[in-house]
Amino acid sequence: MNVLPNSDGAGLRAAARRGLRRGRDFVDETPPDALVTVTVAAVSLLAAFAGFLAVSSLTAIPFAVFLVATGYGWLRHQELTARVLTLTTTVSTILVLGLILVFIFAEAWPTVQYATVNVFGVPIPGLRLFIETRWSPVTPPIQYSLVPMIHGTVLVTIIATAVAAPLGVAAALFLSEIAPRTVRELVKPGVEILAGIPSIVYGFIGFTILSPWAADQFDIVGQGTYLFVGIVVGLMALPTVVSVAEDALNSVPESMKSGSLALGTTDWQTMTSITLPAAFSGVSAAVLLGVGRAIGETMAATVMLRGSPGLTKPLYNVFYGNATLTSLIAANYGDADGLQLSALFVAGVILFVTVLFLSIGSQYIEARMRRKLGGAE
Amino acid sequence: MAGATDTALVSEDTSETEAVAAGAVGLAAVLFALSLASVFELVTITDPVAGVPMVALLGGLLVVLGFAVVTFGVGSRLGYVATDPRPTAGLLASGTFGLIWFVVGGLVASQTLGLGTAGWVVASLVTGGAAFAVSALPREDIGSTLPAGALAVFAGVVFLTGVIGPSWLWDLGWEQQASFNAEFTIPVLTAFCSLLVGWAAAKAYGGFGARGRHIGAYVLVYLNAISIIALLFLLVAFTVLKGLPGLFKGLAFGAGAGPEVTLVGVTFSLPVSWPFVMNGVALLNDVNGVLPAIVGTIWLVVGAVLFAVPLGIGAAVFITEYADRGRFTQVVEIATNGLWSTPSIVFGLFGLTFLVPRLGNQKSLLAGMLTLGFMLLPLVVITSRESMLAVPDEYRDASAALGVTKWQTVRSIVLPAALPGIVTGIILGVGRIAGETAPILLTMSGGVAPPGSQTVDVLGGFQLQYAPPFVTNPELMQATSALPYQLYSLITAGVGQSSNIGAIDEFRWATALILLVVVLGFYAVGIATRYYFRSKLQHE
Amino acid sequence: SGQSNPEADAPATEEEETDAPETTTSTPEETTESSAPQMLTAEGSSTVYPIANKGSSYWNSNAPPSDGEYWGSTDEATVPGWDEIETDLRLADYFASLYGFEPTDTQANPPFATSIGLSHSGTGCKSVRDGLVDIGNSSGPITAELGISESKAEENYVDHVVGRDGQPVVVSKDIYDAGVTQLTGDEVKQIYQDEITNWSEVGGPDQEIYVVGRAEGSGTDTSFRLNMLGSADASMEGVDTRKGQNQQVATVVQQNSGAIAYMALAFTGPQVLPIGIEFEGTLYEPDKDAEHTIFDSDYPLNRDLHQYTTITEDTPSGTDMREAAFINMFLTTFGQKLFVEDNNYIPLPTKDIESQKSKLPSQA
Amino acid sequence: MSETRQTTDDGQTTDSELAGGASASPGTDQPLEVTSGETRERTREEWVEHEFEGDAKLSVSDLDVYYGDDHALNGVSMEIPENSVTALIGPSGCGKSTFLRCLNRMNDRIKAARIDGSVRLEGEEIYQEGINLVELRKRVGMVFQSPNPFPKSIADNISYGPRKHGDLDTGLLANLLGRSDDDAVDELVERSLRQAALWDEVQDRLDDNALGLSGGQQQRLCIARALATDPEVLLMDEPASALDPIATSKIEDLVHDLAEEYTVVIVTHNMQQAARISDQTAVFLTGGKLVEYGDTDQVFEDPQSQRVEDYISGKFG
Amino acid sequence: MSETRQTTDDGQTTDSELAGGASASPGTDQPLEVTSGETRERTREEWVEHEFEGDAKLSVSDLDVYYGDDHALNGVSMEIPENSVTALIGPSGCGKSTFLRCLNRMNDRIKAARIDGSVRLEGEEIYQEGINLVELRKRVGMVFQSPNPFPKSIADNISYGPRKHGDLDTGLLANLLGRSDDDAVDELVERSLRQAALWDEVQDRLDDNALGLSGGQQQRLCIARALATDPEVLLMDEPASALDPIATSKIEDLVHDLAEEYTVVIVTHNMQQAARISDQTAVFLTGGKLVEYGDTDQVFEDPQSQRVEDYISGKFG
Ligand SMILES: Nc1ncnc2c1ncn2[C@@H]1O[C@H](COP(=O)(O)OP(=O)(O)OP(=O)(O)O)[C@@H](O)[C@H]1O
Ligand SMILES: Nc1ncnc2c1ncn2[C@@H]1O[C@H](COP(=O)(O)OP(=O)(O)OP(=O)(O)O)[C@@H](O)[C@H]1O
Ligand SMILES: [Mg+2]
Ligand SMILES: [Mg+2]
Ligand SMILES: O=P([O-])([O-])[O-]
Repeated sequence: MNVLPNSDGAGLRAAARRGLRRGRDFVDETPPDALVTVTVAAVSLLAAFAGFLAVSSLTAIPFAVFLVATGYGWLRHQELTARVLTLTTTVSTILVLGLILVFIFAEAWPTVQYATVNVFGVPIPGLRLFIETRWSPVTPPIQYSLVPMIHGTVLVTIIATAVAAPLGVAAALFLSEIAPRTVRELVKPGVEILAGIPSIVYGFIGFTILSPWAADQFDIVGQGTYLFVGIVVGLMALPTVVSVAEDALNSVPESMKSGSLALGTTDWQTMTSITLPAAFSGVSAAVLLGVGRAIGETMAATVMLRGSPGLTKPLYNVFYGNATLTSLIAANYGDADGLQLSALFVAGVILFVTVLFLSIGSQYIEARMRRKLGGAE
Repeated sequence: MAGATDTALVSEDTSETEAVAAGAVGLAAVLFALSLASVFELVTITDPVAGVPMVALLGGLLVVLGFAVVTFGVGSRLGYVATDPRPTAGLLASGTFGLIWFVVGGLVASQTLGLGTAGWVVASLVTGGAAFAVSALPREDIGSTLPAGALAVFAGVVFLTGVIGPSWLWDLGWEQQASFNAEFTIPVLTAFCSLLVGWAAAKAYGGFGARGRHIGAYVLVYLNAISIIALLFLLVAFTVLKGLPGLFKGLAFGAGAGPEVTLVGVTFSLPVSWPFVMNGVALLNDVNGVLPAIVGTIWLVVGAVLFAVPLGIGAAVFITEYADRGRFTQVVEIATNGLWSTPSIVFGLFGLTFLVPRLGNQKSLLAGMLTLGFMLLPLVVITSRESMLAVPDEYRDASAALGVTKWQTVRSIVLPAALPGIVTGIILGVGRIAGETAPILLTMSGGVAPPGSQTVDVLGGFQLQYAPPFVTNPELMQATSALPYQLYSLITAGVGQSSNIGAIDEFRWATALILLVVVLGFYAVGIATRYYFRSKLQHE
Repeated sequence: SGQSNPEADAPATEEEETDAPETTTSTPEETTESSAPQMLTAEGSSTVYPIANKGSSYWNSNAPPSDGEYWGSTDEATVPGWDEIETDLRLADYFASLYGFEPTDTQANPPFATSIGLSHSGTGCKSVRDGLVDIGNSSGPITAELGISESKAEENYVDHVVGRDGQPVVVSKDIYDAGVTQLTGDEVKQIYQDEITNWSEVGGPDQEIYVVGRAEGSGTDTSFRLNMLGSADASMEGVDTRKGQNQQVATVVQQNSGAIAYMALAFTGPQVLPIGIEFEGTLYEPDKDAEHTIFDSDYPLNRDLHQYTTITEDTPSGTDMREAAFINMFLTTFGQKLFVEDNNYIPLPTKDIESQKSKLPSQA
Repeated sequence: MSETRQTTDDGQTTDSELAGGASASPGTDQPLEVTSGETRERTREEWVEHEFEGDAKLSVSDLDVYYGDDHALNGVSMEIPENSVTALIGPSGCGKSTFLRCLNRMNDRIKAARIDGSVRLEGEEIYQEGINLVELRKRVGMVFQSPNPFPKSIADNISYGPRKHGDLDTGLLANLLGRSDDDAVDELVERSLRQAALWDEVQDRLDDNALGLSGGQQQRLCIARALATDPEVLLMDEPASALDPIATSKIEDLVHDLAEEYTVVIVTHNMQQAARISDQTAVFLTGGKLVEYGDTDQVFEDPQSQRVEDYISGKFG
Repeated sequence: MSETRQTTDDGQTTDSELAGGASASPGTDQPLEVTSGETRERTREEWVEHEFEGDAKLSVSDLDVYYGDDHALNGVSMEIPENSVTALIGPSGCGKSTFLRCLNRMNDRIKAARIDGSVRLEGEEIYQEGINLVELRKRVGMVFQSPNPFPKSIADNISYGPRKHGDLDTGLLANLLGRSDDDAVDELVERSLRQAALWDEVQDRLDDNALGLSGGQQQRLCIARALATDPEVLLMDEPASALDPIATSKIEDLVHDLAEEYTVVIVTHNMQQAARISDQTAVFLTGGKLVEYGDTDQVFEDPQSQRVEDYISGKFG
């Protein structure tokens, strides 16, 4: 999405100097009462935020001051107030991400600490969460192993990706390159609408129709299989993959496609040799987005799985399904407290970090491809 | 060099050989449809079709199909059929065939012949290697038909001879038991073989070469597209069919049929009575409904929008109009994209630990609103940013050249021009959050099947006071229900047995349907808005 | 008592595991001039849920006495315990008026509304401890659920027992039909400890046993371990799946073949069939007419169903008027028949009702 | 194929008759208000007749193209001689590109376009059922207005066409089986680049991404790419419009040289360029009409149509 | 870029003085090393001196503009007289637009641009601390190459500037307070549109969306919009490049009329246009240098620089 500029110390220093200068200029140029208003607003907002964080009943007072100050600023110094307000909203957006990070990490910390293991005298916090395989939050010996859930999440994600990625990309190719215009104009919005089917509805159908059917077909004990959760999650991610990948394919310039066709190649050759490679970044971003959805998908897994953390036997037995990181949280948050609740937050941290990396990764791929393609967007 | 592959500019009418290939493609399609029908248990594999048991029919057709394709390939190689094949079928096809036959060889050796590990590995390598060689070494016409046709014939013979018959069962022998039965295996194998042979036949129809590959690929791509569309359509249709009876139970029209409502001081009866959406769950109801959940969902959405939209648009204004493109905007971009893909359950956890303790220490509507607001925020930022970037710089330049300040320009030119995109983005985002279950599970979930009298009344709940926090609203501070959560509790908790709901299954499907209607409604409106604005822009 | 207090800025009391709940009583209730009392909220046990929830829906409907159907009978004269009641008030109006609340005399508008949350006992006990709800439903003793001492429990909570459950062991229909209609206590124990894994070992078909359990922390699980496996910490290696609520267990057993589960009486049914259990030579049967039944009070898995309220500065007695009015409804002949017995639970004997009633404040 | 070539003569005669019929009554649908500053004038049939020796490589008759309701080409008939450069000029939007794209059916890619009339390549109608588009486009190559190299290496750009046609085989499998045509590829790349006068500039970086080349180099690469498939006709749509003077003059020289082996049809908006490089020139004017067609010298020095004269002398356009 | 090539075409046209250039063979050889087809020649100072009566409205001295490392304007100095039309011509990329944008500091909006030197408006330095950009741009209006009306009604487009400056107040609040300037708005709209020669065409649909106008009308609307803020100087960057001949000639007439009241600086790629409408002409050549500046007649008839002569006669550009 963006090209990271090379960060060298000199650049940073220069930037800092520029910032300082700009700050001074700003103070010089701004009328004093505007400056006061903005300062009051900023300080009171900060105070309100601090109050909220500290669970103070007085939070409302600085917030009221903030409202009054901005109201005054809006009437008298709209230009400046607008700028400051929009800056505030921007900062809050980043703050939300920061707060999520801080809070779920903080909540997760007790269990991470509890699960410290000494390796050659070096304490490694949280290691026990990943080397044990038993989740037993109540019955001693108490263990908070996340391995079974990670195993479940990985299996579901692999299956879902195997469903959503090839089918989704092929369908996107169909929509953007092959389908007649009328079909495309009907199907594209249809697919986008389908992306909105709530996951609980998929879960409902999976739970009432698919799970019993699978138990019957594969003669398994009980219901809930990673295989079918994976398939359902894959289907759920499918419209997203199709829609995003289609956009990417569509953004390949017509001149490139025409260029290939004018050389006397078939449509299929043009698609595989020109369009797909050129749209590679967008298509892979679509797939990564789909993978992210699959990893973070909660309700279908919660409803369809058995909810008893444990590894399947053998490990590749996809006909059994116990729990994923998400379903663990959804199924247990209500019963858990203390370290067990904290362990659920560890699961949340793992999910969050994984998906964040996927997101950053896809942004990076896209930026790189864009650079490589030069002007060809 | 050119001329080596020169083909006629104009091809003649369909030849007989082409008709044969086309016939094979059609047969493969029939076979595929038949196998789907048996997977979905429309016919069982023992049912007789046209006097022949299904298994035998499938097996027989596979054999015929396999032979047809192989014959075509060989005919082409010997020059009886005019085609335009490449020297080899290509790495992808060869690899795939090698892999398939590797698996087939291994399974036959280990399961049927009962060979040990060494035995089946050798067998696998032999069959896989042979298939690879047959596919890679000869010309494309042989290479892409022979391995596929042989597989179909092999499968057909296996079915016909009853090696895999109706009572066949393969216990995988895993510690957690699982097995494949004939009812599943036969249709699935048939479907797979018919796909493979159908592809080979389509290639043959196109005379191999570039055109053949084109047609072969198109057959698969079309099939994929049709299946996806059909599947997703079925999904919705199924929900609708199952949900309709419950949804419209007790629907009545006529003056005064409906409940009394008071609007602006005037009380009147609605001319329609729709119990499912106008009632809660209560003892005295003839038909129970989900009114509190619907109202809860609406308030959730309203709250989330009120919170996220100003913040999101403000942030988008700042990063597109004020901030220099640099590290800061990059951080915002990464943050918003990261937030956008954050799993909803993580937002739930965040709400649970950040909001709930700060908002009266219990799950509440307000906590749910804010949590969903956090989820909506990144989408608003992203779409607003995109639509503001799409506003041509000329407008900004023109406005600046008229001596108009930046904020005035943003307010009068940029925001109005970007509005369609922003609105569309918000509606789509609302569709997404309206269907979310996980976050409200952790932050808002209230009663599972509340009575109509417990429908939240946010507007009526505001109270003023002289001490901080000046404005309070107990309704916001209480948990209520929402459609996705209600469906969740109906499914998993088996609620209903003791909740006087009555026809619980009907009630559940109706709830699923109304959730679907609400969410897809938002999406449909969002997408229609986008199309409307897009066509309007293009028109001008 | 620990009623919910929306505007309260009480911080999370997570760290105060065993202490008395720090409920915030400095409510701005005076400033809110709402005349209607606040909604009564309860949370917790899925076992107690059928009782509480049915009571709650009757309460919220506030049916007139003429509508005998909604008093539990088609005709008011046949309403169980009518002679104790004999009122021309509506249902909730009547029971609330016993504790000084004004009747509203309107349908679906009781003097105060009630709402019952569904989870399990552990959650119910924690919620009432943290002051999130008025009543904590539990099917296990609060001492076990919160891990506190008897005395501490008595200091802080009032335990209202509203009925009894004879915890059944159920199997799915196919197993029952295949002839497994009774097991010994030892067999059940072995099944749950992964020593028996196939129905053929206990005289059933050759089929893997699908062992269904309840979430750890639920009252049903606690009692089962305590009473069946011998200790609250007994291991349950054999469990294939655990469900949060009895309702979910019932669904799982209904949908699967070869399943076994323990649950509460209210959730048995034609697809979820209770079996007889033999303890030390005595066979306790599900059939009410048998010599020894799982409804007997000496059935080892028999347990009390509790509704806990908290003792606070405001309500030193532990039970405020709303709670008393609601709980009292279950402690009548009417309530025991309709809400306890009709849910397949075991009603309290008269003397127990009397002792339970004595925990409530005196009626108006 | 030989049979079809023999029909060329018949085709030609029919064409010219048709052409005559077409231009007989064009004035009827002339718009009332002439917004583009042209004088009212009826196009005469003889203005668009161009006599030349030999057979026509391409003959177009009565070609009409509509984009929706928009009539972009209006009854155009012309014959294009072999091994020569034909320039198409005319004001913006008069349908030059549309005409060019009709010659290899690239207009099929535009969903809104509807085409009536006939185009023959060596006598064979290209607007008929069963035409092999792939084959047609191999024989009628095209170079676009703005350079559009593929995001691949320079060598891959050149070898792309032949490889896809199966003329070259350099895949992994081919390498394994030892039937790779790597040498043939190298040779082809060099020859094509030399033809496009690009070899000297890029010979050291054949494996670099083609998008790293300058605009003029990219455009010559696109020409080389088209030449690599060995077409008979080369269509060029303003190939030099995005280029600087030096690059332009290189392209012009190249076009000149190409005419010895290929039939080149080139659209340009630069009249001097048309005058410099073409053997015959066709002038389109607003409304998608071919108004004058003939020897370049004659068209520029002594145009028969007053409107063409006005256009050439810069009074409008 | 394409425009400059059309310039070349135009270079051969009707101006009798240029006839020689037109008939001269266009393929004049050029030295290979000079990438832009110019001969080497040093710019003499006197070529850019232009004597006129009265004060200079704008005086530019030693103006240098860099885009990053790219030196887009190189030491340009010139004085622009009041109430006249000054044309800026030159090949693509020579910095005409850059120069124009320096005159009302619109270049500030380009992040990469760095500006050295001085520009004075009536003697007042506009590149100094504390200059009020809003005020400056009110006094120095600008019209862009492609018409860019706001997606609002025609009337709103016109009144946009004055309203934002607070000169007009027609908001809801103002209406309520009874001091709406509705009449003033109507009058302003009519006057501006009349000045831009658009009133007759749009007077019946002042409330229609401006995007519904034709290109030429849109461009005149943009001119009207600029006039509504009552500027002293009007900068126009190729205002007719996107227009058809009729619309172009309307704009040309308009520019001519405006010069009575305003100081107009106009960039054009069309040398005939420059010759037709301007009083003095400045020729920029590659490298961002002002090579010649003087009376339009003199520059076109008797350029002092050989390169300018080559450029004007269409030898390059
Ligand atoms: N894809 C299209 N859809 C609709 N109309 C089109 C399309 N392409 C071209 N047109 C219209 O057809 C007419 C002729 O267009 P064409 O591109 O052939 O002109 P041209 O002579 O090449 O012009 P230019 O010199 O600007 O390239 C124009 O009016 C144009 O608007
Ligand atoms: N925003 C910009 N960023 C970087 N370089 C620019 C920018 N705008 C213009 N340039 C460069 O500055 C030089 C002069 O550009 P300018 O637009 O002033 O030329 P021009 O004479 O107006 O050309 P044209 O006739 O094409 O409009 C060119 O080399 C151009 O590439
Ligand atoms: Mg064109
Ligand atoms: Mg310019
Ligand atoms: O009664 P429980 O739901 O806690 O078993």
